[in-house]
Amino acid sequence: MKKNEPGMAYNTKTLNKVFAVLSVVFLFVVIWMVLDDFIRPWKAVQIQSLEVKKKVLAEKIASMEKGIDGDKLRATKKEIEQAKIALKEKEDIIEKLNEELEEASKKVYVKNMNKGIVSSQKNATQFNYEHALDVYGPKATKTKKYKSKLDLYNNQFIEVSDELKALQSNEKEIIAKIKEAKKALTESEKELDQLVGAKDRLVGALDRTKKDPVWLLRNAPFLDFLDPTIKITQIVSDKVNDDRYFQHVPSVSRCTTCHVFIDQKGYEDQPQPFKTHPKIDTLAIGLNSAHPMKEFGCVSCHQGEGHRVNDFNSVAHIPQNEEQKHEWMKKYHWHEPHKIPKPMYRLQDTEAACIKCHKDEVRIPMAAKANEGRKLIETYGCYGCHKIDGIAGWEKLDKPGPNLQKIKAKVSKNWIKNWIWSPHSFNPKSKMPAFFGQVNNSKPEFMKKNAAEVNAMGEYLYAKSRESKPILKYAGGNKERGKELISKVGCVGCHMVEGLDEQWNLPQNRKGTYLTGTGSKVDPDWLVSWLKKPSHYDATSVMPSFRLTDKDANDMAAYLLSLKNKKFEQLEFQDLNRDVRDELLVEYFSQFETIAAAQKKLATLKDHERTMELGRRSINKYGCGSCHHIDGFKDAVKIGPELTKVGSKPVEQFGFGHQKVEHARHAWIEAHLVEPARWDIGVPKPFKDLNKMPNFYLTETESKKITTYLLGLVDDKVPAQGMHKLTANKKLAEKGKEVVLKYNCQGCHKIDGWGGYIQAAYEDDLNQGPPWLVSEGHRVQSDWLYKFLREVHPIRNYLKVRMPSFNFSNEELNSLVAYFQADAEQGHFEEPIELVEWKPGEKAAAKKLWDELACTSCHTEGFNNETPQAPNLHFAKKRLRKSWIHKWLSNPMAIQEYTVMPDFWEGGKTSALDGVLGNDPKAQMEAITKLILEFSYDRSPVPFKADGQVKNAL
Amino acid sequence: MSVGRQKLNRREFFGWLSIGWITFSATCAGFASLVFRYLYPNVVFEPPMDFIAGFPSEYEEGVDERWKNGFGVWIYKNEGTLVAMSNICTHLGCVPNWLPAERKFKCPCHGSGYYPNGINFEGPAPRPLERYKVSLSADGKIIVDKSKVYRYEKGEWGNPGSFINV
Amino acid sequence: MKAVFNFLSQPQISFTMTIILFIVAIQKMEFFASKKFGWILLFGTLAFFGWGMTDSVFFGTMSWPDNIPIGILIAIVLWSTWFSLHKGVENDKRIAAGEPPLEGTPENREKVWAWPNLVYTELFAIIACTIFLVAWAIIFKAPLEEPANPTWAPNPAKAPWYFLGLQEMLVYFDPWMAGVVLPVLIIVGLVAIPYLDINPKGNGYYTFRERKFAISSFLFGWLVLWIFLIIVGTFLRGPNWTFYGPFEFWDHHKVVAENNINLSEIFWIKLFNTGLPKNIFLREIAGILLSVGYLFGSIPLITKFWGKRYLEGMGKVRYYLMIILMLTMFSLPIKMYLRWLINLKYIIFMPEFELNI
Amino acid sequence: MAKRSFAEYVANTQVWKSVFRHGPPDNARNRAAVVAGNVFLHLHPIKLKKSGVQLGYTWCMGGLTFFVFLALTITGVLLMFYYRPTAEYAFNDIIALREHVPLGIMRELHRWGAHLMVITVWIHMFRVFMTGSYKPPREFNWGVGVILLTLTLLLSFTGYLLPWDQLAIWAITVGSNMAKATPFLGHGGPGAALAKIGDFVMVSDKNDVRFQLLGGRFVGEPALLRFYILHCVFIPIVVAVLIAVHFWRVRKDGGISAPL
Repeated sequence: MKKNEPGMAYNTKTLNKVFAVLSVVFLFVVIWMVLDDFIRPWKAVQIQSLEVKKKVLAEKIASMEKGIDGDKLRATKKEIEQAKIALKEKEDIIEKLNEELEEASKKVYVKNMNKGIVSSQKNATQFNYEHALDVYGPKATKTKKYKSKLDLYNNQFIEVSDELKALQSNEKEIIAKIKEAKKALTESEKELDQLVGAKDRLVGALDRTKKDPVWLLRNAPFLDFLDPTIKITQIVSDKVNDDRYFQHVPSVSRCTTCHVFIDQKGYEDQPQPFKTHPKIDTLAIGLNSAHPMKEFGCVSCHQGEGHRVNDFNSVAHIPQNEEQKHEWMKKYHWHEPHKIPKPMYRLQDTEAACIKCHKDEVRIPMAAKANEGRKLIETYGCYGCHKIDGIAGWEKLDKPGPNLQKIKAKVSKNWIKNWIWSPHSFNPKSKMPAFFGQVNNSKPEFMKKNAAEVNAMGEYLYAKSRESKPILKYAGGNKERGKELISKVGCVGCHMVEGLDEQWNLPQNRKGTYLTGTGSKVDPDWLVSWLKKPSHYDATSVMPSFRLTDKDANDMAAYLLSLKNKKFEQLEFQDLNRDVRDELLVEYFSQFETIAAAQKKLATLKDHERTMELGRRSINKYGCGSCHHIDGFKDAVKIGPELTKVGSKPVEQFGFGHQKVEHARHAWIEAHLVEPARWDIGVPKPFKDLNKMPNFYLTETESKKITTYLLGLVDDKVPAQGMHKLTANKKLAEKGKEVVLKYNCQGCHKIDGWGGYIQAAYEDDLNQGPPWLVSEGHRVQSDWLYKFLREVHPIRNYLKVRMPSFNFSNEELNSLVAYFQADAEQGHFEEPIELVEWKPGEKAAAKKLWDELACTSCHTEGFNNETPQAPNLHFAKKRLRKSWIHKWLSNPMAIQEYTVMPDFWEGGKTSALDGVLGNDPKAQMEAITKLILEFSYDRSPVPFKADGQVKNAL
Repeated sequence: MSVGRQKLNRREFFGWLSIGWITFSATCAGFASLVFRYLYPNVVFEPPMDFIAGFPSEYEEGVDERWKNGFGVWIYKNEGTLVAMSNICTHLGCVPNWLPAERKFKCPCHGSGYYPNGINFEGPAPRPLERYKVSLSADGKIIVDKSKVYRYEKGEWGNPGSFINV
Repeated sequence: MKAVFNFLSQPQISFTMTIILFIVAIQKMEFFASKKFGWILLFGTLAFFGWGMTDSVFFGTMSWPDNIPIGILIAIVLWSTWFSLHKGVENDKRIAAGEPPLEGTPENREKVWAWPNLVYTELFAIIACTIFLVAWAIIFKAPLEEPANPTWAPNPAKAPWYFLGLQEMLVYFDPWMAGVVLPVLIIVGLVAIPYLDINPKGNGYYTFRERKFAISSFLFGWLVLWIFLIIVGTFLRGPNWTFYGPFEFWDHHKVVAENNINLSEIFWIKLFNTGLPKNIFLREIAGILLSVGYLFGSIPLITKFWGKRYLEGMGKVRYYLMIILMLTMFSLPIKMYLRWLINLKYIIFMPEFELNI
Repeated sequence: MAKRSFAEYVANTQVWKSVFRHGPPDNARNRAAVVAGNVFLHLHPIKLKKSGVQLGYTWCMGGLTFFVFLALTITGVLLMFYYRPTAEYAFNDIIALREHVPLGIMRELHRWGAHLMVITVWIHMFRVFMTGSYKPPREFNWGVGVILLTLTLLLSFTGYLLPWDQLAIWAITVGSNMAKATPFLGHGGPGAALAKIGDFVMVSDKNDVRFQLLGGRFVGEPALLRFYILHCVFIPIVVAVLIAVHFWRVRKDGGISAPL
């Protein structure tokens, strides 16, 4: 080894070499750091967007150039040339005018200055005067002195102002003259601008997409703080907040950094992220849409990490489907988001976001899928077992299943056991879910136990059932007539019925149960009694009475009883296995006691008591009381977990078991709804711990819709400014809609565009279906509506379908009436018209109109014996609002698009009959309204008797 | 050790040494200048520079103060034109008060006064209040864009964009 | 193979193995400090990690950004321990041969200029460190999880990695012991080292033989009770603070039997077959006696069989302080083994006073 | 040669000479002058034992710890420009560093630097122990070092809360719960139950030592502010003072350790 010089531990040269090498590496690392900081994926996207913009602009310019009229362009250019020449001739005049203008402006300037001086002196004196007035009083010399000074200044000020005005108008005149002189030129220039201005502006915009050296400089590393063109854009919105540890911070959406053209039309066909928002004008983004981008940002609806722009994955984009997932994995190395509480909604779930702000509305406008999801939840009665708070209308709904308190009168014990065991083998469209025979409890050992439970539940229900005597005996009837009655009288507004013509089976309408195999199910006497008067058997039922005659009821029963399910009928449910029953009971008893003590307890019970005990416990276990009224289970708690915040539940808290399901909220819910017991597969659970969520046999589509809705049930606290605010009237309307929902009014009536599912059956002639209710609160008077809903009376005797008699409570009636009038922005009272006052000749004219327009050819009732085609007009005075009659007459189709009422006045603009009332359409309509009101009855119509006849039931 | 050899050593010495020190100092200086860059944020959370100020018909003739708080803009409507005025005094950046009785803006800091149209007439203000770009949206609402400024003394008050006809 | 490693890394097994390895290493230091073993160590660890990285679970745990420092720590600790012992053993050989230790040779005692020798060395270290840090920062992004949410705890909820030794102790001790008393004693014990270790040899140079006792006990605390527990706490503790092997997937639903009993229950119920006495001191009498006995009663015994020469050499105050500190240190492995062997939860269990040992 | 003369020209200007008071440090006199004349370098002795510059002996871990401490101070101060210690903004500001703040890598430098400092300080202690360098006359400085090590851990611990994410608050919740168990002072610790007179409870969750640390019963916004102050002001000052003491004593107690 070489010896170092004295006092040196190392060779100096070596030290320097190492130093140099380290410094160079150091330099490179720092450069690497700067580049790492500078190069960001979103910048590449923005640079790419310039190309896209260039392409789109070029296309636009090309198409514009095609549209420009070449001849006209040349002509205009020539005109400009000529105008310029003409102007040159007038040069002297213009020059002189300009000089004049300069002089005038100078004068204005000086005068203005004077005015300012005078004005400030005036104001100062004014202040002194007022001050003196206050302190020394009006008589003091000081005050007087100021007063006189003020008067002087005031006069001066008026004078100066006047002079100024004169000078100013002079100035204006000169300007006008100059303008006049140049008029020809300016006008042809304007014309040119009209021709090519738009194109020129686009060319200018195209020019700005160039990547020239200045552009490079502006976006260069380190210099990009000066005025970069490539930069992050963001929208801060206080409509929906970020939740930060009990604090709420306005949400931030930086999505527009990459989705550059989201708010610009013309990019509809570009690939993402350069696409225009597809609902830019209606739903979101656009200035006039419901949710302008500037106010709501992006994450309010789409969720996701709006703060993040760094790369595709940090935003928590979620693919719509497997295909897109694979595409993204290839393109963006997509992976499931980690540690992100609110990933984006899949595109198809975006409507979930509506719910958090539109909680007070029964139907959310423009959210078709969410509304459908909600309807499915109502149909299947998810709210029976799962608590879901804060959703308008769901507290009002009764338990979703039928009342079982008098079950004995309705079905046989054997039937009920078979039904519980497997509802779908009796009724493939059953809304009652299947608890047994699922993937997690199909082991023979479990089946044995389940059978014992079903036996015990059947016994229990039967034993605890109250008596119910039928009010009618089934006397046989005409099956065919029954079938027709069922189709036409209105049953199909809520029920699907086996064997009906396809036209009458409306799959959308599932408020009631699917009627199949009824003959193998119910007691015939019970059936006729039920059809005749549902409230006799179940006072709380929403099933209305159709005021059937005994014969009608018997005929309908005859048809329903002819529907048999022979296979199911023959099933004999196995006998109760007493050993299994006892074993189960011991298991229950030994929960807190030793097995010996449990057995001792069991021994004290008699055979029947044991069955009842197991029945009671099983009903508790499966939560039957959550959906059905059963005596003794009035206060049964909802058995399922609460879903009020399920959309915010951390993914980690969902149990995925051994299932190969994507680890995401939406995937879990979807999979769960289709096959609820799947999480138990491969998990050796004891009998009592098995997953109890029953199987509704939902289709994938249904499950997806429900999932969308459930994802919207989040615990975000939306600030007041973000919540959708309802006006007082709309609030009343929403309250009424809750009642509508409960009784399924919208099953038959199309209420301002909502529902009317039955209408599909009347496609040929909507006039034969239940009438649409279009601003019904404006059409009818509140008093009439109240009375009508309480006691239905005939309006349209020509209809086969009937308005049934519902069991509304007074409160419900009030809220329905309030709903309609508030929704139509109408007051409660309508001025009563006691006596019609005629102008001279008006009544004759009215009669003439009445006759000539042949009103009685349709509104026949009370005039002739023809079959009516339109409502009885004799009830108009008590029923209709006068202003509505006018509106109706002036354009009936605008209210009810399908009506046969002719548009006599063609939108209220032309006369219906020549030579009447000076051809004034308004006067004509007024006259005929008066006539109708005059002959209307003063009395209210006579309601149907409770069990009264219907005049023309077929 | 010969003299020549020593010289060679010295050259080598300075070669490596200067590479080392120059690179090292450059890197350190670069690092330090990055701190300079670090202090310019790329994204700021300030109120947006443009906002929608409703329909022109919502404004009375004269000065309107509804956007003063939050956006710092007076809307002034006069004889068929509507302009958006900055509320920052051109003297030292205080916020003048609008005195409806005297029909003038008066700055509390040093007493500058402006006419309703923004022209200065008293006090130390060197020039009139600035105007912002105004335009009409497709549905007829006023859009105020504060990022574009029009100044009187530069003769920009006649430019298109500095006012709208209503 | 992976299953074997999973099995071996269970705390009770790996801890025992570490202790045995440690004792063997102390006895056979010549081999363990040799260059040959250094290479074995290097290639062994490289091979293990290289092979381990092919497993996705292992790779995932190791490459999680906040675990990187522990990886670095393991590498540095392994290397520095071997290196210092290697130099120590070399010096021991020199001393045995009558030569001064390497650092004490006249050549190395020669005075050199701070500039450029020291200043440059420091500068190199600084630049290298900066390069390392910047590259680390570019490649691994600092972790950031969900925004703070006091209503929902992530699973597992871990302390910063350098406190994971303490968190691991929490499995065996009550918080007041593991979180307060032991850390305080660690600090006190560290500060006390120069005053307890009055061995004049080995001042300023690496050695092993001359300070065998001091180095062994320090290394035991450092390697076995600190670094090892951090490794366990970082890599082998998953959701619910349940043990997971290095190749075992962190299944949130893994269930382990953790039913532990107290000494009082063993004493009164199992041994005497009676109920627990009402009086809490009577109830815990066994534990109290045992603890007091361990901490104070054992001192004469230790002194008699082992410590006499130290007592004479150090003086009473130093000796007893040392013994008490050592006993406290050894209480941790003892408690760990009691837990593993007889499912013991607490020796003294007085929730009435929140006093559990 | 032109270059050389330019360098010579620069080296002869008044400016250069006023800054560098001596010639190039290639002879004994200048080598002494460069260390003695520089406020930063004169921390070092002018000459030292050769073993003191051998990396194989010293590992340079103490020096690196100090350097990392300085680097952390600088990056920490820079981070303070973009960080607000409030519940609303703390998390968003950390996201901002990742997403758009120029050179947001400052956070990574700071975080990994903090981890690095813990490692270097441990290894430094290990080396000092293994070379027996705590032995007289350096006992006191070893004690100062142990305190510095503790403070380093506390610095890192207090900084751990500041990102205000789940990792942060739960790590600090776990960590600070130990304070709850402090004997007599924490409400979950032994002896706390004794400190009460009737209804007057002197040690409960709203007045124990943990409450004092967190400014509340759980890790909330007051804790964030406290940890911020501790992390950015209080502990760094104490550490800086102790580092000065530590260095002073290194020099006074015989320089970088070497065999006696």
